[in-house]
Amino acid sequence: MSQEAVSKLTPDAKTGGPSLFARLTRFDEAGLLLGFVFLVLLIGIPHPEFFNPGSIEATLRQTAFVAIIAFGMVFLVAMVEIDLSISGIYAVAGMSMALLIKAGVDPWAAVCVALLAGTLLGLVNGLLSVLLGVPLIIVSLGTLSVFFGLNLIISGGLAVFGMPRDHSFFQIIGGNHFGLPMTVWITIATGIVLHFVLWRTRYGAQVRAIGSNTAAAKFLGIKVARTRVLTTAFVGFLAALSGVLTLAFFKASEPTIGAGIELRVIAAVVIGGTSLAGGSGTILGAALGALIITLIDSGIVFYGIDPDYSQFVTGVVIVVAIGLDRLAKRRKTS
Amino acid sequence: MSQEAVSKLTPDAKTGGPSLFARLTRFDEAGLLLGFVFLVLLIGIPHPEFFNPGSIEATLRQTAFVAIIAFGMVFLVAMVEIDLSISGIYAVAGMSMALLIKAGVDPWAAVCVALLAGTLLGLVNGLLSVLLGVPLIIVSLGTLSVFFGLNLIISGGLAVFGMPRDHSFFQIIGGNHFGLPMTVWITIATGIVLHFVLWRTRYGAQVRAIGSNTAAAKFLGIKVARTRVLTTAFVGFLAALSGVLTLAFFKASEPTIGAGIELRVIAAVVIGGTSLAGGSGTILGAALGALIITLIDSGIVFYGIDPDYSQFVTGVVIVVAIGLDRLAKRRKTS
Amino acid sequence: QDKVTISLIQILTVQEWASEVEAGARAAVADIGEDKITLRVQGPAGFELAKQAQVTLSEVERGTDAIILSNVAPGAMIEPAAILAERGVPITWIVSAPPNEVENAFFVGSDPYAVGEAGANLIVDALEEKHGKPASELSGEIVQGLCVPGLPVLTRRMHAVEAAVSEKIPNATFLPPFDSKLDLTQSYASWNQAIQKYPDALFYTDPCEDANKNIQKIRVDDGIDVPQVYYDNPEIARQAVLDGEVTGLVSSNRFTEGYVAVWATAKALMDEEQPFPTGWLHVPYKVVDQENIGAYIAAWDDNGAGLREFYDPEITTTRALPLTGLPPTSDYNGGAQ
Amino acid sequence: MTREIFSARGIGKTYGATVALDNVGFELRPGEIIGLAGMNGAGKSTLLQIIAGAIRPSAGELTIDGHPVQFGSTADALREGIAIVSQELSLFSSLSVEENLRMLKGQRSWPSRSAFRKEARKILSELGFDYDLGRRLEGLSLGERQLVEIARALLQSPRVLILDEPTSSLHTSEVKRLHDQLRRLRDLGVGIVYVTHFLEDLIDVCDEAVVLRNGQRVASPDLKDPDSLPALVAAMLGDDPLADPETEDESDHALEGYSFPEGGPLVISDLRGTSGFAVEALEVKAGEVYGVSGLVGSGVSDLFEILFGVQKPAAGRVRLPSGASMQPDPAAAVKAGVAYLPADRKALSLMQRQSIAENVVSVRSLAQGRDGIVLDRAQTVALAQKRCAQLGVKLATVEQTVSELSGGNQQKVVFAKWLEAQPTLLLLDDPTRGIDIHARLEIHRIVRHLAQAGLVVLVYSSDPGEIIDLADRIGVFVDGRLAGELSGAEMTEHNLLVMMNSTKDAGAVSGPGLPRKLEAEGLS
Ligand SMILES: Nc1ncnc2c1ncn2[C@@H]1O[C@H](COP(=O)(O)OP(=O)(O)OP(=O)(O)O)[C@@H](O)[C@H]1O
Ligand SMILES: Nc1ncnc2c1ncn2[C@@H]1O[C@H](COP(=O)(O)OP(=O)(O)OP(=O)(O)O)[C@@H](O)[C@H]1O
Ligand SMILES: O[C@@H]1[C@@H](O)[C@H](O)OC[C@H]1O
Ligand SMILES: [Mg+2]
Ligand SMILES: [Mg+2]
Repeated sequence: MSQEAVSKLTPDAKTGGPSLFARLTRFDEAGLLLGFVFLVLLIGIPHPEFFNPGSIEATLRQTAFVAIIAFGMVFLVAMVEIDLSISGIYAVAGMSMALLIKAGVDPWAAVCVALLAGTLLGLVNGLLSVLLGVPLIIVSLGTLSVFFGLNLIISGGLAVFGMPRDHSFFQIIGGNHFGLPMTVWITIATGIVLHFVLWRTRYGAQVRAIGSNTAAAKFLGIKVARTRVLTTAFVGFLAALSGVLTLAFFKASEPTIGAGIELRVIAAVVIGGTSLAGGSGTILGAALGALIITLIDSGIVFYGIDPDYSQFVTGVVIVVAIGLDRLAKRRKTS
Repeated sequence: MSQEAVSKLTPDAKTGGPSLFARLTRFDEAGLLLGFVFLVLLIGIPHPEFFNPGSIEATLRQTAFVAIIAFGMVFLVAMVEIDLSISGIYAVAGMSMALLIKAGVDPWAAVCVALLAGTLLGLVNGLLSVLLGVPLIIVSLGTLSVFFGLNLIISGGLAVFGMPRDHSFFQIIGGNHFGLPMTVWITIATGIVLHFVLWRTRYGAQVRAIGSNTAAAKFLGIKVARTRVLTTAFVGFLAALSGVLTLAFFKASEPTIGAGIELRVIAAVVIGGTSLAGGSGTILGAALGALIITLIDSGIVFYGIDPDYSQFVTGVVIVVAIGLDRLAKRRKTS
Repeated sequence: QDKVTISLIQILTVQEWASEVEAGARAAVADIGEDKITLRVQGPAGFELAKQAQVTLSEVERGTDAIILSNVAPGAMIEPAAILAERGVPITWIVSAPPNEVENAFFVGSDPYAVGEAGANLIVDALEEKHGKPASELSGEIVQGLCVPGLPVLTRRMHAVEAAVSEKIPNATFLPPFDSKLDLTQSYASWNQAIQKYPDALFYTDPCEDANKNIQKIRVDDGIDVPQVYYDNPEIARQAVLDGEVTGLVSSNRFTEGYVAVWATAKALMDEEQPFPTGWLHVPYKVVDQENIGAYIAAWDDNGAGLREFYDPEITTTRALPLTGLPPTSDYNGGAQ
Repeated sequence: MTREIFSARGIGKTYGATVALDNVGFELRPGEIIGLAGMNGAGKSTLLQIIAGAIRPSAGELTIDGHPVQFGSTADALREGIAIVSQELSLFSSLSVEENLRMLKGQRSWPSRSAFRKEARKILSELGFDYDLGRRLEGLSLGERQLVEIARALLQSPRVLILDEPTSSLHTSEVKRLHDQLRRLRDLGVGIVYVTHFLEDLIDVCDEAVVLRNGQRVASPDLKDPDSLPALVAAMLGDDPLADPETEDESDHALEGYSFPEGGPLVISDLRGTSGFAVEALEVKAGEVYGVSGLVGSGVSDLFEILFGVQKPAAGRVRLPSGASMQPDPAAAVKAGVAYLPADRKALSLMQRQSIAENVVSVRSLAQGRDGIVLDRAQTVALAQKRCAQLGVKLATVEQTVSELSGGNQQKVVFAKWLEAQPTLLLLDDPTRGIDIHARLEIHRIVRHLAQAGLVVLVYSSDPGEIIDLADRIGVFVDGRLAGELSGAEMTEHNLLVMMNSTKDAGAVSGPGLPRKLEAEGLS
């Protein structure tokens, strides 16, 4: 009896499900999907230019930069952890790559270095968290400054541009293929793989187990610390990947690029419906969450909303989206 | 057994204690206090000007703006909640007060309105969180934009200045008394009262009980929703108080003032040692955390550290502070 | 004569114009003599107003003879200025003038309204050339973005563009500004949507740096041939002028601002007879277009070694101005207060 | 005699000043089931956790096949073939049953899905658990969870199987099935250590007993003698007079200082829940202990949850003994004198990170507000000390964290907390789960005394014997409806079981929750 009561106390605890098919049919994300479609129509019907390929491309690309990190954050949140330092990693990756290219390194080699650097910074987060025995959110509150500071130091506080735009890296990774930016394809592929990893592999199950009951996971001898460190490193990799994709498209990097992206990533994850209580997570939801955030920005431009009002509107739409999603879920479970 | 496992997982779960005296002697904050003294000497010995009254004043005042909100955040974190929207409330309170004064309202009346407005915005957070059944951090991710947006709307995106600096409000609240800014005295008094409230009153115990085990709190008949809403309202009040004190000192309000203060507040709370696992909290720790953050800023100026390096240094000092504090605690418990 | 210490307190130090201010300031120190002036530069990397205030106060405690204050948001520095006045530490304001209630302020800077007008002139000329007809016969929509509401240095620039263009192109329709965001990628997404919505606009304008980078990128990527003017001069903008991808840039001349601020402050400190100056010491803006872009880019080589030389005309002119009888700083704020 | 698989020698464990274990040793041979007995806090769990690698001993040595071993974790112990079912379940509620089972198996390899499932289904159905493996653990009852945890250990094919109170939430039939399994494993040469407070069960299945008292091993009776119960109890209790269950006046002592408000009857009419739950009419007089019984999902939970305001009824009227009408809000229920001890103490009853004292006074000071706005710490501590002493909670100090208490002692703290609330209606769901026989009798006596003082008591237990012991009348729920009542001499386990299964077909009889006596008596 008491279990039922517990689940009543945490109405969103059931978020996420075991297999892609089951999930699509059970439609945990149905509320979100509806909200998304609604927003698209709300913008697109009065402003059909919204459906221009160029507009769709830009919306999806912008979404991708956030979503690809959000996918990793889903794993962290499923472990009841949050990484605030991703913006620093994102910035360092893009900047170090840009500087290497300026220094004459081949972009393909530079991208490897940048991804490795991101992974290492993620690893630093994880190791500090585990060794000091403090939650990642606390450690990363400090490393956010460290990494951003690092970015200022390596860049000397200056923007870098002048990338060899005709080089195969920028053509392939920064370009469009089959009608969509490569960035978007990479993000979709990453999302599918990570959905599978979260729900179908031992590592994914361990991540969710740790989030569900850390004490039990430790008791069973799951290598909790190792899983944590592995995950932070892999989130570092994803943040770097996003940074690198940003550079591939913009062909320039700035010392403050990405400042504040962590809040949008977290917003994508939680709007997406991943419960902060841990033990579960939804990659599809995170993608929808990121899409909704980008759509709000688009909507504000298409509707020509005054800059003084744009933040207010953004906030209201976010609150409404969260509210509708939760109400839809509640209706479904009751 | 698993109990032991649990306590091993949360080495800081015992943070905080029941009475001021016990706490001072048990010295949970000893590590922090040491770190604080160390920083003071590190800055003050080579740069004795740091001990000038003006310098101490400025440092303490700057600390106070953060600390007074951090005290409220301690209550939220003790309930396993986080409010990200405080910067919005802080801004709205200062701005609405400034606008009212410009409109001819007496500053003493305006301050009441501003504090009430802050309390109401906090109430909105709490009600949304409780009614939608989502954690406050999620709701406030949205209301942060809503409140900041509100601030832009009421101010028309423009700074407000031209306060009657000779009015008794600005003289008394914005001025110095017994050698320290009134803001600092108010913060100290608030801290003492809130320490008492958290550890000695029914409400404080309810807050900690909810954070310790929400389901159990519900099952023993605590009005969990009401306590949550009450606390968010009271945090709204504190954010507004800080906003009002800021206006009392700066005698002007900027539409973007306070942006990002939530991160400093959270940093103060967690550096201070309040465990994010909930059930406990330390006001003294939050005050020390806020002090340490301000001291880092001061140190950077006194040492004349290059702006490009200052963020890096800030981050490193924060990580070191957290690390030392946790290592000190671990030594003590083992 | 004793060595004087001057502290330059910046904000947004990561933005390139802030490094230019610093470079100008250091050039002034080199000209006056390292033995005569100690220059200290401090300030938050981001847009942190309270931190800038605290840094200012701490810097005074540390001991300085004068503060040069990079003023971006008008309200945040009023009280620190009052405290400094009480302590007898003079302030030289740069970037934007303080609000009128700061009495006896000394401001060294360019006029954002004039900057905007200069930009508008470049655009109108380019439009006339492109369409092959006089401005008065042109018509169309003009799309404008704004990244942060409420900063006079940006809004006055924006208003000037609108006023100047409207005067010359009476049939132009200025759309109300939209929120073009500070972050490079978000700004791109917003500007992209704006251009999708108005692909046939007469031109696109934004007073912000990242916005202009993105307008340029979208124009180049999509082959949109309309004039564009930068109001900042980061390397990417300089290159764009060189490559003919944008019409030109109107620089607020932050280098000269930094230079003259140090120079005037030092002079005032050293001359004990005279009171510290008050009023607005005008720094002329600088238009960079095809004519002088080569020289400008060359000046940036070698860590900006040639900048002092490049800006010499403005520096010399401004330096020659008397520090007395300056116009009041309230001129800067126009009718806004 | 075969050589032992496992031995423990001179094991000691201290927590600060608390000595949990002192120089304890025993040996386990293949094909042997050792019963580990002792009162709450005697050190049983501590010993088992040490053997299973979950905690490190302060002193002593473990050997496997004669070789000394040191375990850094349960995974290390598992590699040596030692698997444990722990008292506080180590399960993951947001994971599926299958994932919970694989979480351990995965330690060595990630076996093929289909082979694993086949094996898992087999073991689960032998235990009487027949849910879909993909089901999330979240919705399962405590007993069902216990079965999952047992199955997980069995799936390891251990050489040494450790069971720490595995049956505290199980129904009789499930207990019987488990015992059958244990005997089968024994015959296969597995060594088993078994802890339970149901001493008959211990005698039923074990060959030998190890008895702990205050952390020390004491002489133990031979369990092969069917009349070994009194000797076993004597060994557990020692000659501690306070701990003698036959001292009648003790419960008066335990209730000293409690005062209970006068209450009327509990009157329910036409109460309907949202999912088929229904009670047409029920009146329980003040002073009566009303037993409720039923199979899993029969509606007992709904009744308690509705009365406590956790669940909103669809229709109906309830008059609480305090005279208040019922509201869908636990806070209001507590104010109206309702006390509810849920079965899941870890999730729903204890604030694990708070002190014992804070837990004891939690209802009275936090929900009822009886101690004013400013709480007096000295008074809280004094009160908690008194209550813990009265209920015989084995503790170091009332200011220690409640999670440091042994499982049974935690349950006593929960009991103390609700007694402090001075209720007029007491809802008990498995109130003696994990409690030793002595304390169990004591709690039974307290319950009867409370009734005599004028309370209305509703009690449910997974042990039908306990309901019969306590209740004046028993209501039986079938398929969500109050189907009938037994009272007086009708209250036998036999009748109870017949009635509980009255509308179930033969298929349902073998489902989870079927009491063992039913099968024992050949009714299936
Ligand atoms: N939230 C839920 N979601 C899905 N199934 C649930 C949920 N809660 C309970 N159940 C199922 O309903 C059945 C009834 O469980 P419950 O604990 O409510 O019954 P009960 O009458 O208390 O029985 P018991 O004798 O086991 O205490 C269980 O089999 C359980 O698996
Ligand atoms: N982490 C801990 N810190 C302090 N004391 C502890 C801790 N864990 C156990 N103890 C103490 O050790 C003693 C033995 O506890 P243990 O859990 O082994 O008892 P038990 O025999 O299993 O009791 P029960 O029958 O109630 O489960 C108890 O006094 C308990 O309070
Ligand atoms: O972004 C602005 C920049 O364009 C201008 O040159 O200086 C002030 C800044 O606020
Ligand atoms: Mg039950
Ligand atoms: Mg035990």
